[in-house]
Amino acid sequence: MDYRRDIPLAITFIVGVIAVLDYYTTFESVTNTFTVIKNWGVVLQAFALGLGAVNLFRIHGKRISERTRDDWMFSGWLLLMLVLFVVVGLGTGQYDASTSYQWIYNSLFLPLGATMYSSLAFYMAYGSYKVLRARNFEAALLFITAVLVIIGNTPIFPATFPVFFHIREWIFGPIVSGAYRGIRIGVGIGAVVLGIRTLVGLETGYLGRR
Amino acid sequence: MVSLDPQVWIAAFLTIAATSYAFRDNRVFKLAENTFIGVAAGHQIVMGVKNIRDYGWSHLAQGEMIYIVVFLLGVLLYARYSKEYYWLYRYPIAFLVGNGVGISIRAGIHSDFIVQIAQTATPLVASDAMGTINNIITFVGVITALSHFIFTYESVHQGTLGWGPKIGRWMILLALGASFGNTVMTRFGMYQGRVVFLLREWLQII
Amino acid sequence: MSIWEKLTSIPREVIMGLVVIAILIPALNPLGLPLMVGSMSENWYDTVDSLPAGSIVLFDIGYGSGGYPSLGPGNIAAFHQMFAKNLRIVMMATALEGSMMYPLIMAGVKPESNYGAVYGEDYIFLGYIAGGQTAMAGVLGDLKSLVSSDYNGNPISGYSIMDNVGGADDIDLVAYMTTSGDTAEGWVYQAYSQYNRALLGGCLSMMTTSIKPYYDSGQLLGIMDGIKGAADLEFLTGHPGDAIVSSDILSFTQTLVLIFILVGNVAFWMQKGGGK
Amino acid sequence: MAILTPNRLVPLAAFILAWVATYMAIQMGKQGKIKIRRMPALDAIEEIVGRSVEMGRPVFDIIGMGTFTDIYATQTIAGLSILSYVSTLCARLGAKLYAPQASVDVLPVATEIVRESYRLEGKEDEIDIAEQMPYLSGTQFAWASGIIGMAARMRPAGNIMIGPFWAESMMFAESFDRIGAMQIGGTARMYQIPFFAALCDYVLIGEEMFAAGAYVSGDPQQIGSIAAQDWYKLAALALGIIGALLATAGVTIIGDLLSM
Repeated sequence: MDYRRDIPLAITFIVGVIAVLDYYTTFESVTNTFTVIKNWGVVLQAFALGLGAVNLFRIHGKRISERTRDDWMFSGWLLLMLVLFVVVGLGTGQYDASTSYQWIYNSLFLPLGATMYSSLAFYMAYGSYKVLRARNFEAALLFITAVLVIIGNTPIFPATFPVFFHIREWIFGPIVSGAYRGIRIGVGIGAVVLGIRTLVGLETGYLGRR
Repeated sequence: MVSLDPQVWIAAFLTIAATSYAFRDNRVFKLAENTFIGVAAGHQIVMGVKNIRDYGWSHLAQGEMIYIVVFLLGVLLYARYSKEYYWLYRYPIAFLVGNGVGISIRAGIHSDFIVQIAQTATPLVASDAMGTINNIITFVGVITALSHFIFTYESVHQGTLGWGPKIGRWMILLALGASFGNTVMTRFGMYQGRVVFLLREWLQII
Repeated sequence: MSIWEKLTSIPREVIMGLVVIAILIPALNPLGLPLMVGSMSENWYDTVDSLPAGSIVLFDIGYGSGGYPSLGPGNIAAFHQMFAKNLRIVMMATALEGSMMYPLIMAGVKPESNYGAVYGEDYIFLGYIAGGQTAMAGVLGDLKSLVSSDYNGNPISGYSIMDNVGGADDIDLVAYMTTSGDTAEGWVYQAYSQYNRALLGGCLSMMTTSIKPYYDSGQLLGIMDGIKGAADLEFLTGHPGDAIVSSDILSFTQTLVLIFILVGNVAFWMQKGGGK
Repeated sequence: MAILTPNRLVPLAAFILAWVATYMAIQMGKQGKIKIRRMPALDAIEEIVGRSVEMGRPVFDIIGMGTFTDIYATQTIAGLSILSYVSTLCARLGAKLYAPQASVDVLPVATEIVRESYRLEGKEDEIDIAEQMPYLSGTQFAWASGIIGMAARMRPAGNIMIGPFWAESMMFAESFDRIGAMQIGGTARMYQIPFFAALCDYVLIGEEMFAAGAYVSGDPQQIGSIAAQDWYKLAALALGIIGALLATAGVTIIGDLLSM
């Protein structure tokens, strides 16, 4: 019994089986045990939230100390921003409910998160122009429904020609429902089988180094 | 009349900085990028500590001493950074993986597999002609798309049977096109929100 | 360089500049086009409309800054309908930034002044709960064994809305809005499969195709299909907002995309067809 | 009081059968009784690594931002199998591999896999893990910008993106296309498959990625589980076809059976 590997694998198996029993049986004791596991899981996930920051301190701290790359000042700025949020968030004792934390969130995080995500619109426009080609039969299939759905989503066209609205609704009927149900069945069973291998310890990537 | 609120000015600057990348990579974008990385990690810590307080410490304060074990497991997550004791981090990760995988696949077999087959095993003929045609197209779509994902039976991909996976790939590509089309709307629907912010709250001209 | 080669190599900056223009024109002078409501949005609206007053809704703010421009307006419209129907909303957030969206959404809805709603009686916000599906299963399984204080840190026992909300059996409808696939599928697993709750899902429109099988099989009773669904809900609830404003901008920008696709392909084919 | 939760007998049976099928299939995999058909996208991986050697430009292998504890852990694992195959090819043919990382708990595993590949090829000195497998960021867009910045600097000849991807897939596909890189995209995250299908030279749709992971790794476990999944898909096909025909004839036995 190698306590470095076998005990963690046993933990994964036991916790996983309890989760499954909680779903498929009605034993009170199983449900209560899994309630404890769920409540513990929330706390552990909360602890895991700090891992990203520790990693950033290790990487960017090294960059600053070694001044290796020319952008070490950006690393300094990054850690400063990180500390700013932590100090304001924890300092007020109200965390995300404090107005000063909301102030720095709405000034810094919200515009960046909203714009980074949406600036993909430019990539979409450029991608549609440069790369979305009906180069062969298969690409043409994707191309036809893409164009018909874009037309259906452009309010000016369905407003003037209602047929475009109904074409889009129809594409989202049988075409999307049929193929995506087939894909979802395949992905669903794929995830289950690989999940089973993880629970029984055949898939141990998550344990990290040998 | 332009806004005088510093919060709006900072947000406007970062909105433009984050957009600038689409035109050309530049140092102002790099500043925005590193701000983004930093504040995101900072926010994770703030929310992590709050959750530890609300869902961990609150139990300890009520006398549930077992939560000391939970806190210990939580700290062990950080053992991964030690050369010698990295294996200790496997205990909490094993708990999270067992919980995460178990809670997901137990229902996955139900709603992603059984329910979807039951939905396929429904009458093809509907009350009206269009309904019947739609049911048949959906049915052909499910069956052929599924046959496309058979990997260990070469026979399914040969001869007349081979038309199944071939048509399946075509149906999948048609459906992917619909998804691509919807994504164009997603991106523009989001970015217009930023332009409205710049015009309405920053420059206040609409 | 032939005309066709030129047409396939318009510089990036020109393309991007045209996109900015196509956004600014309608933003500066809206057209106000009529709106055709999709069936998925109509089902969302009807599902909420069919609930008797006082029903408990568990609502997950499962998105953050990344989804705010399109899901924010939809969230506001959905809350307008729920408060107007005197439903009692227990809000939570499975997204890390969900709790930062809460003050912004409340500023848009103003439940106190618009509907006389009282925090702690008509609605409550439990804040962000880590763990994704673990948080969902935790709240639906045994809420009070997990949660003891609300977003502001006050004990939930002091709020009358939480008196008889202990888990899934006390919840009449679960609704979520999210940009994350884990959350969209996770609620189907934890709310519908495990506890057979009525479930509504709002997502980015790029996600709609892949959660549609859940809608077809009745696991999702309605879908808010991104900004288009948000505009539908704003229209149905009679609270026009940012989503309807966006429709005009979508008309211009997506027409531009269609032109780009046309130009790109025509030039591609002409070049390929010896039009050198 | 029933021991088993009502209306879940069939999913429970299907779940238990899945454990049995997985175990049996893996045994058959070990005995070499299972053969996975070869996907065209896999030939492309060798073509890409060869192309990058000829052009003297690096090749990127991006396994995405997944972790081992999220719902997409299975895709990260398949991405790691492909990474192992790609890094072996790169070590053998002498191509320069870049595999930037985004997840703190996947990073040690990925670096271990690449180091192992180079060690098996006797080329351990040709790989600089810190420079070629940097941790960029755990945040989506910082991760995307980091990759695009690296790509702009390294100007790779090929880009292999197999694993769980989110909205950044569009940015990658478009940016690498602009640099003229040959691309393979593969993900089972359904929202992102359309981009890879529209913008990449080869695409692994949905679970073709799991099959590719099993094929390249030759690991009897992965091959066995692909077979177990095929058995379930064949069962779904049979039940779906028979069920629909019977239901059309008014006999709803299959539908009723499945909701027992």
